Parts: sequence; structure tokens; C-alpha cells
Amino acid sequence: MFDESLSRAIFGRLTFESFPIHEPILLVTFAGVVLGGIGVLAAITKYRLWGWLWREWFTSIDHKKIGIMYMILGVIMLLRGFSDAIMMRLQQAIAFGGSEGYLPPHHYDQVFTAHGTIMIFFVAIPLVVGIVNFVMPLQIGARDVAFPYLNNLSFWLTAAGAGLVMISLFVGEFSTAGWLNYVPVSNLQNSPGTGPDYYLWALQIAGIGTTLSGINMVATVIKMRAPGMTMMKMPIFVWTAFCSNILVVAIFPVLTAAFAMLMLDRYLGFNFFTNDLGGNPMMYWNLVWIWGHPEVYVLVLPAFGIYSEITSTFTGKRLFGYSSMVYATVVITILSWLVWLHHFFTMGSGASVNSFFGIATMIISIPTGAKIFNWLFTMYRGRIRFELPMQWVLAFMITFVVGGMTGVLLAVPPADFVLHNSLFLVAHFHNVIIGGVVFGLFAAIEYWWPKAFGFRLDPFWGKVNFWGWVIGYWVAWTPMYVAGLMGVTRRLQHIEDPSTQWLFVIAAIGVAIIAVGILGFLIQIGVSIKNRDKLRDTTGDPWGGRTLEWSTSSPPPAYNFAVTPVIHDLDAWYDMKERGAQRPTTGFKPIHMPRNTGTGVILSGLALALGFGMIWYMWWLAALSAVGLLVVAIVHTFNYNRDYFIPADEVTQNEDARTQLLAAGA
Amino acid sequence: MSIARRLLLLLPLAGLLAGCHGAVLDPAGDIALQQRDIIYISTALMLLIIVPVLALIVVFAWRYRQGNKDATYDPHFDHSTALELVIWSAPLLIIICLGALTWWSTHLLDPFRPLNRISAEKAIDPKAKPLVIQVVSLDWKWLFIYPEQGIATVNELALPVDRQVRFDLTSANMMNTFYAPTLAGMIYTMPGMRSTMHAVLNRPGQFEGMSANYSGAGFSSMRFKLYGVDQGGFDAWVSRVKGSGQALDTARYLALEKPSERSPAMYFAGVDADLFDRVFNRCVKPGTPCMKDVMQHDMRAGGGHPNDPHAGAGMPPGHAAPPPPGEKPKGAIFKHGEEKGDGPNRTSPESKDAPANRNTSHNLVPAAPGLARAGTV
Amino acid sequence: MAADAVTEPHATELSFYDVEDKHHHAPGGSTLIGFWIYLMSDALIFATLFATYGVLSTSYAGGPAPHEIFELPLVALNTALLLTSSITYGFAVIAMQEDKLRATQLWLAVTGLLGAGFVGIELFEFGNLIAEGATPQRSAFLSAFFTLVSTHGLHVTFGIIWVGVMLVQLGQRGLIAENKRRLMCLSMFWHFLDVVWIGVFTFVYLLGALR
Amino acid sequence: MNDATHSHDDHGHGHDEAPHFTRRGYLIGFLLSVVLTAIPFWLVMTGALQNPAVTTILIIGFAVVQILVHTVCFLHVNTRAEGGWTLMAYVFTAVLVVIVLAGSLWIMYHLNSNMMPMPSAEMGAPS
Ligand code: HEO
Ligand code: HEM
Ligand SMILES: [Cu+2]
Repeated sequence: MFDESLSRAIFGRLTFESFPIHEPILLVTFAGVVLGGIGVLAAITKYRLWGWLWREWFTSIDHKKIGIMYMILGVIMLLRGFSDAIMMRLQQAIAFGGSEGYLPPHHYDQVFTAHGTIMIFFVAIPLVVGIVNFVMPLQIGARDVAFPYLNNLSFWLTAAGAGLVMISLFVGEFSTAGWLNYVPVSNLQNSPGTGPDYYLWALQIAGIGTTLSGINMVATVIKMRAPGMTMMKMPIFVWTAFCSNILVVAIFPVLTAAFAMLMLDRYLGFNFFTNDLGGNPMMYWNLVWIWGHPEVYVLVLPAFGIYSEITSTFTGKRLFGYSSMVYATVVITILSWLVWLHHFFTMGSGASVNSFFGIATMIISIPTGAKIFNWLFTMYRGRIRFELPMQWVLAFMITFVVGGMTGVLLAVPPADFVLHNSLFLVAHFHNVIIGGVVFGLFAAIEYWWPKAFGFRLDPFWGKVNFWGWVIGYWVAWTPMYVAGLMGVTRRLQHIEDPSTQWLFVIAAIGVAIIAVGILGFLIQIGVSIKNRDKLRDTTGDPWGGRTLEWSTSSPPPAYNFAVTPVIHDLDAWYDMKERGAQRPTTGFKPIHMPRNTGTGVILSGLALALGFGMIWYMWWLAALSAVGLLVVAIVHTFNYNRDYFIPADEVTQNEDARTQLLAAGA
Repeated sequence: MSIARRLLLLLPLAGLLAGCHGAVLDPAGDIALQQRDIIYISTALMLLIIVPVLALIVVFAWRYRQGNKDATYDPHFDHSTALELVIWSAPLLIIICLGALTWWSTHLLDPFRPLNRISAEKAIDPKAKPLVIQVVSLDWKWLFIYPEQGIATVNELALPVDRQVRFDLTSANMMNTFYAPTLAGMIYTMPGMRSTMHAVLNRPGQFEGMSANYSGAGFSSMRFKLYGVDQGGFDAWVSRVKGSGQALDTARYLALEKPSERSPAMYFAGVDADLFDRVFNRCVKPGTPCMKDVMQHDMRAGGGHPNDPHAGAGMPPGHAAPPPPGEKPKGAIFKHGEEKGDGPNRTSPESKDAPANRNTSHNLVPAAPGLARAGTV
Repeated sequence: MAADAVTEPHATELSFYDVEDKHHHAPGGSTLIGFWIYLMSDALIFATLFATYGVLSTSYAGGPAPHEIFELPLVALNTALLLTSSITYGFAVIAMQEDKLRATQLWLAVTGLLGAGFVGIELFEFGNLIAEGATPQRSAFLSAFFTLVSTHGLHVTFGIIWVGVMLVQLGQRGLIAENKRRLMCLSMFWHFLDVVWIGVFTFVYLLGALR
Repeated sequence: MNDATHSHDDHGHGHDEAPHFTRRGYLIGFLLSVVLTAIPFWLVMTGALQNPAVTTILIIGFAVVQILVHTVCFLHVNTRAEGGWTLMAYVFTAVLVVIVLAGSLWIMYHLNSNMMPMPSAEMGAPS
């Protein structure tokens, strides 16, 4: 009955071996996920939410809803990435001297690879893209992004990539080759398993989503600004989002091509990065770092924009040195292309090359420094309200400056020759990523949540979140700088030298403190939703904001602005308030809007199937999904009926309700 | 609140002080010493601006808080050309200094470059030839070949103090970095490549060395002991290795090359003279063409020598040789049925069918135990 | 600067809302620039492949070298086909501007056929190479060569499929605004592939043959 | 990018201001590119110039010119299209393409020549 070759043809290399039946940690997680998943699905079914979810969310092309879905994805993946971090910290706190800890190398290696991959590609990018998606069109006074349908597709492609990474937890295994899937570790001959394939397909699919989203956002800034908003009147967050997305469009193709070549090596036996037949592994490093360095600015630039908006709002001042801020952003965008070699100074390209790239790297600290000073002088002679978003800004400034300094230190090649690949480096990038990007994202959530949902977040649990992260960060990562200086390298499953154990114990305590922060964040969301009536904001402008998103209601209507605003100055909404602009209450026109579509979900589902088929060598599944992708995409182009009008009556009704609310509030 | 922050600020400093006895900050070799000094100088240079910035953050935040009625509130202070000039030029000045330091020190401490001094006090004898040591990173252990002495060791490196050493490094399979924090920092070892590092050890003692670049499952224990000894001690060590009986010939090397973890230190009394060359040219296995011969062919076929004015030249030619027949894995698409293998979930230590690179069985090369085992030095 | 703002005319003289809706963003108004940005990012994919080819182009690993395997007459023919297809696409655009549906379809079909010829010849060339043993698995040089050239070929193939889809859509709906916009996107796509091909025939074939 | 005067009005206001392309423009572009293609092929296929280095430089020059011709005549990149954004994107991309190509080749050249086995002269230590 049981025909081996038939089952191979159907299931490829998927066998019973592929499931972690022998692994208690994974089994329990798996059971938890399954039970939790069934619970959620059952609840959705019970309350008949499927139709609503499908119509109002999954197929939505509203940039605000897509932004929120990105944020949800990012937060869920943050929990996963953080669980990995806890596992690593626990392992490194106990695996000393003779002790092997509780994770064998092959498992530990997957954990740090998954952690890095998830944190960068499925936490930081989705959260940043989510914020940009939600805020940027509102800030430029647009009704949606340039390509709303594409936006939906981008999100679902990212989600499909995240899905593949999550599947790898329970079916087969993830890559062990580090967060950039280095060769030679990830070459077919060294990693014949499914790990690198999961990595490659997940990131290819998500990467295409990110690229499309980048194209969309750049076109949106170019084409969709409200009348009067010249480039130099754009809010600074729009500028940073613009530059960040220009970088996305420019760097992701390099990564896509590099990954495609590695795929060709693995699937077709090509020789790009192999050790033999002329392949050149160093070229892979070169390419992934051409992507990798600008990528960190993709993440941090929008965070800089967030800090700028918040600082100016909570100091009650216009941002100091707006144009120098813009120039700094543009300069960073361009310079970030000239420094990638600093990630492999010690590979042997020689002194001239090293000093060129070292000095180019340092130059970036000049515009970054200009930014820091501009925030500083925005505070100067301000009237600072220390609400939570502003506290995050201060924590950021103090933390990031230190991380930036260690970055510059690493950019000095002789120093990097002793610190490269040490925990000092790991501490540097967690310092700038947590202190720069993560703090900024929490500030953004705190700041824009009332806009998205019409009520504020609970301040007490917000404080728990804040102090948990800030104190936790310093406790967890300061010891790692020290460990680096003591010569401890990165990616160690166990550490031979017991004299450094105390540092890792402190770091584990730090992570526990961060865990309290994260817990605080989750509770904060829950409590705030529960108390939403108490926390309600009816004005749409709870913080005394300065940019256009605060001029509309919270949450904004599907069309964002019943009447498109006209811009005369920077800080457009502040300007309008200052000069007593009157919000029109009559004479609304029908509003032209794009229609929802399920194509994005379908295409992404097919992409996921394609990836899964390729990872497991189920060629039939891969071929079917590839054909399916092409057919669905083509069929979609035959649909010319993609938009509709919101009738003027409906707009009037909506706006009247807002007029009443505003009057009641006043 | 701000006091709490100030205390937080002290934390990293305290930590740094505590770490002062760490390897990087307590070098035993002149290169590492200069690298450490570069770290100190650059940090000091940057602190010139970082400390004031940190202070200003705290001061401004405190002074301009909403509750402080004494502070001026000037919502229109959003531009000042003079200030902007300072803002851009102060970091620029620091970077100019740091850039100069970088240019100079990068060239001076370039690992390809022979030393120009033994230590701050001791000049180098221009006639003295450096001690050459050939380093091969295997999965997951270090092979050190002393060509002049005709010996080889695994995971144990002995250096005579105050003598210039030139390491020639390559790798059998993975990329690793040869890292001896107290000696001279690190450099990558790569298959088919030969990197070079010059160093000197100025202080006798026992130090740690390791791979700093993740290279697969056995990476964490891919460490070696570094012994600094005086010339007499070195000669004694060499003769002890020489007396250990075994020689590292091709067959033994091929056995040694197999992946293994936590290998003990090993001694080899002799070593094939061209072993390193063959490793680096990827032709240890009999019947494999050597890279340099393949490249000769490629060059005759029009592959460029770096200095060749010929059209389209520029890149050195083919960097690696064809592997022996049947050694290169087939692309996945070409696999049928059973060949597809399993995609196991190998997270548990006891799983049996580990693939090639997970073959962590201890290799079978009989060798004399190293110093650490013997308890000497 | 900001101080001036106060002295600027008062709100009563300025309009803060586009009540007349003069500023309506036409649907599809961003398509051309959006597509252009996509092409720019595609250009970087090709740049990466060119860079890799540049690095690996002399790594024959003892296998065949470019001048032993490239057949320039074939490449010249291919180049001629692609160049001609760009002018025929130009004629399609002009016909479209003049609202001549038939002529647009005709020129479009000719373009597609020329493209198909190009892909056909390329496949023929690849077939020959593989039959001679110059497979992409043979050396890094060949891997890079096949990947670069076939990525371009794959793009042309997608272009041909797109031409086919466009022909159907033109048949169904004629030269409506949406279709015109799509024709312009396809035009950019097609001419962009020409530009890439200039790089390919120069850096891969001609310089390879010179070696 | 710092186009402070860029007024909003120069991007479409609902009506497509589709640029008009002329038959003449296309034909000129076509003729130029035929010539610019034919010459390099001729140079290489006949070996007209004895010196390969000169040939190399010449055909690269022709390629660059031809790319520009295609960009202007077929892709219609100019300062006016889309308020200059098309041109801006083009120039930006061109710069990045050069960085990726030149940077990679520069780095890989140094890595290779520092560390690869050299069959002829024993390699020293170039820096
Ligand atoms: C958001 C992420 C982020 C950010 C913003 C940065 C910012 C910087 N980084 Fe970092 N980095 C990031 C993420 C990473 N970095 C890495 C690795 C890395 C390495 C390689 C080290 C090695 O592998 O050995 C170097 C040399 C730097 C340098 C820098 C510099 C100079 C900056 C500058 O942009 C900082 C500028 C800011 C400053 C300087 C502070 C404020 C300035 C003031 C107050 C003005 C005055 C200051 C001076 C004149 C000094 N980084 C890695 C490693 C990945 C891996 O290997 O896995 C990651 C992930
Ligand atoms: C929440 C607190 C976090 C903790 C406790 C944490 C912990 C760790 C640890 C222990 C490692 C392995 C270090 C080693 O190599 O020995 C690591 C690696 C890494 N982390 Fe984090 N991390 C955190 C957050 C983040 C975030 C937010 C990001 C990015 C957005 C991130 C990105 C990375 C990356 C890229 C790596 C490198 C992975 C690799 O070596 O391949 N981490 N982290
Ligand atoms: Cu970097």
C-alpha cells in the first residue's frame, strides 16, 4: 500500500521526522498555540465575526486599517521575538564552563537566527511601516495612499512571510545561519535541511511586500499632498517616512537579488556563493551588507520623525531648525549607501578601503548629531509637558547618544579589529535599535493611539511599560558592553570562561525587567479598551497637536477629510487653529473612494503555498501556486470597477455628528 | 525623576570600570595594546561632545518643564543661524580629528603590514625574520602549522615573546575569525583565501583565543590556548611536540578535517611541507585540481590577472577548483524520491541522523595530548 | 521666520479648505510615477546581478571562457529584434495617442512577436550552451552569466504576457483612459528592458568576446 | 528634493496632461540606437581595432551614449515629466547603480587580490 516514491512525490521531504514530537519545549508551545488558536477561531465563529473581519479588515484598502493590521502583526511577532530573547538570555546565564544549558547548539542557533530575523523583518519593519501607513497620509491631507489595493497586498505578503517563519517552529526547522543567513553556513552542503529555505522564502515574500509598500509610500508623498503643501512645508515625519521609503525601494532589490542567487545555489546547484567551482562567499556578505546598512536607517529615520513631531507638540514650539532637520535626513539617506563595508573591516580588504569606509561611516554622526541638537533646542525655551510620549523622547535621547557613540567607535577599524563580532557590537546595535527604534515606536503608539481609536491609553500601565523598558534596557545591555570588552564573542551557545557569568546573570535580570514592561504594555491595551469611555477624546486633538491628522475626528472617517485642507505654513493644523480657520459644516460633495478587494489575501495565500511547496520540495504544490499567482494577478487586471462614491448625504451626516460632539466638548 | 536618570547614567560607567581587567583592555601584545589605546583615544574624543549633550538633555528637560514658571517660554525660537553653525561644526571638528586618527591608525595597524616595532620600548631588528605560523580553521578546531619547526598542533598555540609573528590563515570549509583579544584582534579565515596577520606577544603567560565568527554547531567551543613563552621555553615546547610521535600527513589531515567539537589539544611531530598550501588551494584530497592550476588555465583562457591591461580584466580569475567528482551537492530540484531526504526537526540533542556537518563524532586521529592536558607550562 | 507668520494675512483672507474640491486626485494619477519608481528598483536588481557578474566573470573554474561559447552573430540578431521592437512599440504609442485602436493593436502584436523571437533565440542559445556542457552548474562565471541574461529574458517574457493581456483588454474596452495608462506603463517597461539589454550585450557579450 | 518653490499645482489636477510623443522623436531615437549598436558589434566582430583596451573603452562609451538616447527618446525622461520627479528618480538610481557596481568591484578586487592564490608571482601584501 504505502509507496515511498509516491509519498515523496506528494510530500517531498516532509515526513513524520519533521514534527518536533521529541521536543518538550516546542510541543508545549505548539499545544499552546493550537489551543489558543482554536479558542480565538471559536470565539470569532461564535460571535459571527468572520464576515466582519473579512469585509472590514482583511480586504480593506483603507490605509488606517492596514496600518493597524501591520501594528498588530508587529506586536504579535514582538512577543515571539522576545520569547526567543528570553530563551537566549536564560541559556547564556546558565551555560557556563562545563554546563551545556538547556538548549543544544542546533536549537540555540535557530533561536538567535529566528530572533534577529523576526525582530528586524517582522517586528521593526511592520511596526514602522504600520505607523507610516497610518500617519503619513493623514499628515499630508490625503484621503488614502497612491495605490490602496497594493497597500493591502503589501501587508498580506508581509503576513505570509511571518506565517512561514512561524510554521518553521513546528514543521521542520529554521535556519541556523544568523539573521542574514550567512554563507558558507547556509550553503546546501553545510545546511541541507529546511532552515535556510524557510528563511529565504519567508524573506523573499515579505521583502516583495515591503518593496511594494515602499513604492506606494514614495508615490503617495510625491503625488497626494494637499494643496499648498510644498516639500518644505511637509511635516518632518513625512520627510523621514519619505526618505526611509526611498531607501526601501533602493535597497530591497539588492537583497532580493542576493537571496535569489543563494536560492539558485541551493535549488539548482549554481555556484555563486559556494566554496568551489569559482563561487565567492564574500560576495554574499558584500551584497547583504549593501542592503543591511541602509536598512538600519530605514528603521531609525521614521523614528527620528516621530521624536520630532512629539518634541514639537509637547514643548509647544515649532521644531527648531526645520530645514536643517530636512537636510540632515537627506544627507543620512545618501551617506548610508557609502558605508556598508564597516560590517566586514576584518575580512581583509586592506587599509585604504577600510579607512575610506570607516571615515564615511563617522560622517553620518554629523547629521545625526545635528538632529539631536535640534531636538535639544526645541526643548530650549519650550514649555515641556512630560506626558508619556515626551518621556519616551527623553529616554531615547539619553540612550541613543550612547549607542551612537559606540557605533562610531566600531567605525574606527583598529578598534573594530578587537570588537567586531563581540558582544560589544551586539550591545551597540541593541542600544540603537531599542533606544532608537523601539522607544520611538512605543512613543508613536502612545501618541497616535487616541487618533486611531478615539480614546487615550491608560497612563499608569503606560508608565510600567516605559520604566520596564528603560531600566530593563540598561540593566540588560550595559553588562554586554563589558562582556564584549572582556573578549566574549557573539552567538555563543555556551561560554567557556566562567569569570563572566555574573554579567550574563545581570543581563537576564534586565530581560526580566523588560518582560515586566512588555506585560505592562499588553495590560495597558487591555485596560484602556475596557475603560475606553473614561479615556474618550471627542475633540480629535487631545495633545494640542500641530499637524493635519489632529484636524479630523478620532478615529478619522474612511475618507479622512470631508474637505481637503489647504496648507499655508509648516505645522498646518497649528496654523489653522492660530488663525481661526473655520471647519466647513455644509456643502459637502460626494467623495470618490477605492473599493475593497480580496485579491491581496488570495495572492498572499498562494505565495505562502508556493513558499511552503518549495521549502518541502513538493514541486506540484509550488508549480500550482505559481500558476495560480499569475492567473489571479491577470484576472485582477480585468476588473475595471474599482471605486465608488461616498454619497454627500453620508458625509454630511458624519460631519454633523462631529460638529455636535465638538460643540458638546467645548 | 531626573535624579533617577542621572543614576542610570552612572551605571554604564561603573560597569566599564568593573570590566577593566577584561581581555581587550588588558593586552599582552603590542598590536592589541595600540588597538586598546585607539579605543581610549576615540572614546575620549567623542565624550568631549557626548557628555555635554547628555548634560544639556537633562538640564533643558528639567529647566523647561511645564511646572517651572521661571523659565522663559519662547514658542517662536525655532531658528538661529549662529546656533545651527555650531550644531553642524562641533561634531564636524570631532570627526575631522577622529578621521585623521582613523586614517593613520588603520594604515599603521593594518594586519597585512609587517610590524615596525616590537613594543613601545623595543625597536624591531630589521634583519630578524618573523616566525611564520600557518593557521587553518577546521570544523570546529584550530590547526596551527609551524613550517620552520616542521610541527603542527591543534587548539594550542605557543609564541616566543618579543618575536614578530606572521600568521598565514585559511579555512577548510566555514568562515571563521581568528581572534586572540590579548594579542592582536582578529582576522577572517576563509576557504580558498589566505589572509595575513602580523603580531607580537610581549608578555609570557597563558591566554585565550577563539573563533569570533559563527561557523555552525561546534562554534562555541572552537577555542585555543595561547601560551607566551621565552625563547628557551619555546624551543623546549617545540622539541616536546617533535617528540610526540605522530606526523600530520594527508590521510591524517583528511581525518582531522571531519567535523568535531571540543577537540583536545593535539601535537604532531611532523607535517607535510606543502600541507597548508594544498589546504588553501583546496586540493588536499588526492585527485583534486589545485586552485592555482585552475587559475592558470583560466588566465590562459582570458581570465584577468589583477594588473592585466587586457579587456574586461580586473578581477582575479577563478577562485576555486572543481571539487572531486560527486562531492558537490546536487541542486534540490534534481533530487528524486529518497534523495530529497528528510526535513527533520532536529532540535533535540539525541536525534540520530545528523547530516554531514552535524557529524560531531570525535575524530579518530590518535595524537598526543597537548600542554593543557599534560599540565605543563 | 516664524515671527513673520503672525504678520501674514488673517485667516479671513486665506482659504484653509478646498471647498470647491478643485484639487481632486484623479484615480490613477499616480500610476505612471509609481510604475517608474518600480522600474528604478528593478534597475537595482539588475545592478546587483551585473555587479555579481563583474566579480565572477573570470571565474571559469577550468571550464569554458566567454569567447569560446558566445556567438556574436546570434547576439547581434537578438539585439536587432529587440531594437526593432522598441520602435514598433513607439508606433503603438503614437497610434494610441491618435486614438487609432486597430493600429495600436497591430503594432502591439508586432512588438510581442518580435519579443517572442528574442526569447526564442535566447532559449536556443541556452540550449546550445547546455548541450555543449556549458551549464550554469559548471562554473561561477556561467552561473552569473545565465542568471543575468535569463533574468532579462524572464522580464521580456512577462512583457510578452502583458502584451497579450493588453490586446484582449483593448479588444474588450478599446482605448479608454485606464487602458491608455496601462499601455504607457508597458511602454516604459519595454523600453527599460532595452536599456538593460544595452548593458548586457556590451558588458557580457562584447567585452566577453574581447577577452 | 529640497525644492522649496515646487508648488503643488504642477502635479495633476484631475485632468491627465498626457505628454505628446512624436513619430519623429521615436525615429530619431531608433536611428541613433541602430548606429550606436552597429558600431560596437562591428568593432568587436571584425577586430577592426588591434588594441582591445581601446575597443573596450570605445564600446563602453557607445553603450553609455545609447543608454542616454533610449532614456531621452523612448523613456521620455526630461525635466518636466511628473514635475521633475522622473528625472530625479532616474539620477538617484543611476548614482546608486554606480555605487553598487563600483563599490562591489572595488571591495571584491581588494579582497581577492589580497588573499587569493596567485599562480604566477608570489603575492606580497598590497594594502
Ligand atoms: C537602528 C539601528 C542602527 C543605528 C541607528 C546604527 C547607527 C550607527 N551604527 Fe550600527 N546602527 C544600527 C544597527 C546596527 N549597527 C550594527 C553594526 C555597526 C557596525 C559594525 C561593527 C562590526 O560588525 O564590527 C558599525 C561600525 C556601526 C556603526 C554605526 C554608526 C557610526 C552609527 C551612527 O548612525 C550613529 C550616529 C549617532 C551618534 C554618533 C550619536 C549622536 C550624535 C551626536 C551627539 C553628535 C556628536 C557625536 C560625535 C561627533 C561622535 N554599526 C549592526 C550589526 C549587525 C550585525 O552584525 O548583526 C546593527 C543591527
Ligand atoms: C527585547 C529585548 C531584547 C533582548 C533581550 C535581545 C536579546 C538578544 C540576544 C541575547 C541576542 C544574541 C546575542 C548573541 O549573539 O550572543 C540577540 C541578537 C540579536 N537581536 Fe536582540 N534582543 C532584544 C531586542 C531586539 C530587537 C528589538 C531587535 C531588532 C529590532 C533585535 C535584533 C537582534 C539581532 C539582529 C540580533 C542578531 C542575531 C544574530 O546574531 O544573527 N533584538 N538579541
Ligand atoms: Cu552599518
